[in-house]
Amino acid sequence: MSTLLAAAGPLEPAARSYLSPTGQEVVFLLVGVLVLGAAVVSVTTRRLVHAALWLVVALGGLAVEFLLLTAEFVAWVQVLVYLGSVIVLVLFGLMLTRAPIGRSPDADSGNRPAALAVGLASAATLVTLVVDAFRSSWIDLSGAAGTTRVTGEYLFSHWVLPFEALSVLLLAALIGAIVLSRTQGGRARPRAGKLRTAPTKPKER
Amino acid sequence: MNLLDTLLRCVGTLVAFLVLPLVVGQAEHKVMAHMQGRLGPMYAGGFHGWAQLVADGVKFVQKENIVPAGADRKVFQLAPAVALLPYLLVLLVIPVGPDGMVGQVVDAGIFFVLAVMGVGVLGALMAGWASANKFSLLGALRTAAQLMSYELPMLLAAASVAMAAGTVSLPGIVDAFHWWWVPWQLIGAFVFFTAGLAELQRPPFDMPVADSEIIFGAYTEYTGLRFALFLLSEYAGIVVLCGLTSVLFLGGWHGPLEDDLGWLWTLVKTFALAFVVLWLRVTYPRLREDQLMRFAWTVLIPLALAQLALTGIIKVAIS
Amino acid sequence: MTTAHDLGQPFMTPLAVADPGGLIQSVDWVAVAPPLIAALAALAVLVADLFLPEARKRLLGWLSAAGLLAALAALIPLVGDARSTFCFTGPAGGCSYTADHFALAFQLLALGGALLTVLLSLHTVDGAAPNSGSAAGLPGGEYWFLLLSSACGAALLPAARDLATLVIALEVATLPGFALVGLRRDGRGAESALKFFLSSVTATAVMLLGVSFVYAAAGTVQLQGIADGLAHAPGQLKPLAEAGAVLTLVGFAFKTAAVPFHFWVPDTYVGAPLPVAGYLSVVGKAAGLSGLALVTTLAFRPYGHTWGLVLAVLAALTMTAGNTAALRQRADTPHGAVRLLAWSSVGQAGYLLVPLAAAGYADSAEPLGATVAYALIYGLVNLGAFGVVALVGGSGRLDGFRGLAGRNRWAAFALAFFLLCLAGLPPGVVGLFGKVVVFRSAVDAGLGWLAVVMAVNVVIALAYYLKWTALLFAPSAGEAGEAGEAGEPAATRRTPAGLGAALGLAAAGAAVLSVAPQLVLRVVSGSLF
Amino acid sequence: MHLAYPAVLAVLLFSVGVYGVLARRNVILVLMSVELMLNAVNLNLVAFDVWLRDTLHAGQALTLFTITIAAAEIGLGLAIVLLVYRTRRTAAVDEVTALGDRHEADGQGADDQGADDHEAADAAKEQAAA
Repeated sequence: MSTLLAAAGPLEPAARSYLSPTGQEVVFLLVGVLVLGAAVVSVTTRRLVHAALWLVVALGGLAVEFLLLTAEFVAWVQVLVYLGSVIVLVLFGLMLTRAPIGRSPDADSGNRPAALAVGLASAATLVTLVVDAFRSSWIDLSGAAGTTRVTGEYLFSHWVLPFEALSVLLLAALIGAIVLSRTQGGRARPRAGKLRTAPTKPKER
Repeated sequence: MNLLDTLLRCVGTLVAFLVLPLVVGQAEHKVMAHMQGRLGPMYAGGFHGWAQLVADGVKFVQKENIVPAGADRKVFQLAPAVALLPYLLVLLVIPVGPDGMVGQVVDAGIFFVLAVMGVGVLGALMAGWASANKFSLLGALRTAAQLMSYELPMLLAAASVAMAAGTVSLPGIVDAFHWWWVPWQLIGAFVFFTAGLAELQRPPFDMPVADSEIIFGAYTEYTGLRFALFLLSEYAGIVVLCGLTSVLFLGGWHGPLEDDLGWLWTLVKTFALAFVVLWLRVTYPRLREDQLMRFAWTVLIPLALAQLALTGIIKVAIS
Repeated sequence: MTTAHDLGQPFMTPLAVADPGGLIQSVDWVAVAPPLIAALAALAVLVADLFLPEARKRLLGWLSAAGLLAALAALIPLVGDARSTFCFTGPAGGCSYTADHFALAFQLLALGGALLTVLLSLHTVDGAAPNSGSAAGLPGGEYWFLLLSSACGAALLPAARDLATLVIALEVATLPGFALVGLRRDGRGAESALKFFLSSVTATAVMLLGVSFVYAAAGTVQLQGIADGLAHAPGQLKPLAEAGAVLTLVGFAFKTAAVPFHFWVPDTYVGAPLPVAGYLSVVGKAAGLSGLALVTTLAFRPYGHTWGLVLAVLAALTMTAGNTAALRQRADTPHGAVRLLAWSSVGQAGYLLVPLAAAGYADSAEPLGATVAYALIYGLVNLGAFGVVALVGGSGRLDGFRGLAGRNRWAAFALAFFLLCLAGLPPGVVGLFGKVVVFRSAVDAGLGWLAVVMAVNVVIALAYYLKWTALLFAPSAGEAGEAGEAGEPAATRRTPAGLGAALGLAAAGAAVLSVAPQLVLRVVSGSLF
Repeated sequence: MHLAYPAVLAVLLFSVGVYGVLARRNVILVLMSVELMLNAVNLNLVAFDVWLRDTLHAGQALTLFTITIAAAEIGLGLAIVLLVYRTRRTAAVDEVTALGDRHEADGQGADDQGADDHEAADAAKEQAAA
């Protein structure tokens, strides 16, 4: 991807000013607007599956932002985990709970104005806070901070313990999800194709 | 690398993307026919019906593009593109020959490939849901379940090669290849290839899209060009899978005269594998849905884990 | 590089691998043994579940108990000097894992609480659980596995010394909890799990935002490093750091169920299997509390007065809200007993927060000892109370406990004792001592008003604890009418072995501590970190 | 690159997520909003990591961990949602209220849960018949 990025703009921060953004900054901003727009549509649309698909756009755009920030490995993991698995699971969930085509009556709750107020308030506060704090900070993107080799090195030289703890977490989530989605007494269901000896009725609940 | 170079590589990839799947498709017609004691298409184009797929394409373009009344139009129309594009992106990073004969070098090649290929499942889900047809939805759900299940063994098998080579870059892996990797990574190759086959929903893993079971699953409502795009994505998938398998497990461009004919070796290995894909379609009966799932979780994943352990042990023993 | 200098960030050398051999962190296996053994036991249970025949599944419970016992035993060699492992091989130094007194005390609480829970749930898991209201039992292997992995997270958390490990340990402790709550797979459990899950995930997201701000301001995620970084942070980043600190506290406050993040507690406890509710009220809370203590006293030390005040207000609100709600519980609501215990646990969380607030004011970690001591006492006694409720069963109405002394004398005595301990009345002396210690820490730190609020709350709490206790010894009114739905057969049933053992352990522990409270109060005097 | 760009984008995304969590009624949509919040945090962490030139790469490591946590949460969360849907036939947050604090006396008795489930089963039958 490096050449594609190089085509987008010079890597050296030429001039540090709001007024003359570098090519990279322009790309970042454009993708950022796309991400934000997709996110807004995703939380406001009343078509359930569309919301999930807009979320795909937002998360994919974020992967591009990670690439622009030189965190290459994180970007691919984002695509692999979010776009390849999380969204698919979400769509799965939506479809299994009968997502209708068209607008869904149960998309939004009654407290949208309150939610809007809270959202705007938090946006205003946080933006002020962040802009104030980082008004004179620039990122130097010259070093490759997130190639796979670097990632492997820091993960296994500094973050072994959380990494191991995560494996426990993942296993627990997997087992938990499996056991919750198994139907009650689902251990001995008749397999398709085999003769049933007796009508299997779930025992009284 | 300047802009022209980049452009040239992109165009080259696009050409490969458009030509190779057609070759595989034509080969499928003829190979299947001969295996079944038939001749297959013989008329289009004159010599042994070589232009049959072109004719098919013309026919598909002429057909009416129907969007069902109850469907979600935008998603319905977008789905084929979502299914097809990931393969194009993946083709961009598969190295064909030594010394940079590759569309684009990506540092985390394997990760990129598996990540992007995983996105393709969205196309099937979108198609199935947007069709407003219960068979389509059912097929889409089955497809998604199947793809998610087989993603894991594929990832593990690829991880085994990456561990052996000590890199995740695709050219880097081919560079590090030795002939004895073939027996060493044999199990991994089997797992990778089989899981890939299942991801493509090729027979014998085609339960979610079986026309005689659930009338083509997610693609029931598609006609004309959009249906052709789904078909194209299947054949592009075969090319990508076979190319990846040959790069990861069969040494890509390695062979006699590899400095000059490296690209030919990659193509030969790819098409040999593609032949196996076609062969399997003719040979094996379809797996039932529960057998499919069980195969992934109780056969492929343990095998992949075993391969990973084996790779680790030998790797430690070597160093 | 210049950006870092401009803002006064510590200079960091570009990544360079010093020696290839030191690529992987060195590990002190003895120090990490307690959580490690819990995790291994979880795995062992999972694998054993695959191979054991149906009839032998009961063994799994005992296997889990043995695993937890082993993990507890692994604490013993660690007493004494603090040991650190998973240290960073950089110029910054520091470690991810430290087994000091604080960590050991909370690991004792987490693993001990889990052990009691295992004993409590032995009979709930095998076969039809008569008290759960539904005919379906719990799936054994998965239940034990999830419980053990959650305990592993709760044991890892107090020893974690960087935010990454802390956050993940917190997730490991909570996430299996969602599944445990819904494990009965009926509508009630699903609803509880959903409420627990949704509010918890949101809290996690908010907390992570806070963590990211703190990281930006301090330049590191190590707790010690954050304290240094925040102290020297440029003025420009101060508001950001403060906001980050507050947001991080939100996540932990949620896990401790402090008001206003408490609303999930009663619904979750009621829908969950009883032992799980007990587990969440003790171990889940201990995990959140230890995380809160670590983050505040270690990482955010420079902002002591700010969060001291925040925590003091939180503590006051929490205990008041919990206790008043508990007081308003009526005797005839279904699951009233669990609901009362849930609200009372919210109230108790308020007491537990008091020494933390005091630590902020006193500018030292000393008052934390009171929290540790109180948490240990509370954990023992509260699990005991949940145990008796599980034993009595039935609809779980408070009315169902009327005249329990006549039907099951020992259960009634045990429950009365536990309740008195929770209330802090003799003969439950240990509860009284715990409250006194907490009280003193508040007074010492100059938080007179908080002490007054706490005193008022203790009195409020007395009312409902005593009412329930009195109910136990009241003559059963309307025997015939009550018998049908109050679970009469459940009460006269023979006490299952595991449940009996758990109750015995809890009661004996509480009794011993009441006679010799110095055993646990000694924690207060020693230095924790 | 100016650090304010990623930071502002992140907090705006976070606020959008907050709005979604509060405004959405379907549980899965709420979950999606939570994912947005987590992703905003990830962007923050990556940007700060690069800005600080952190030798430990704490930001990127934490990002990877957060992504994993999010995946684990969503997997378990959807299992819970499906469980709720199976027993209650709804995926709306505000319809799942059987456990609320009931101070008004309700005469349903101990087996209100059973009644609930039966209702759900009946509803399912009706839906199937329709």
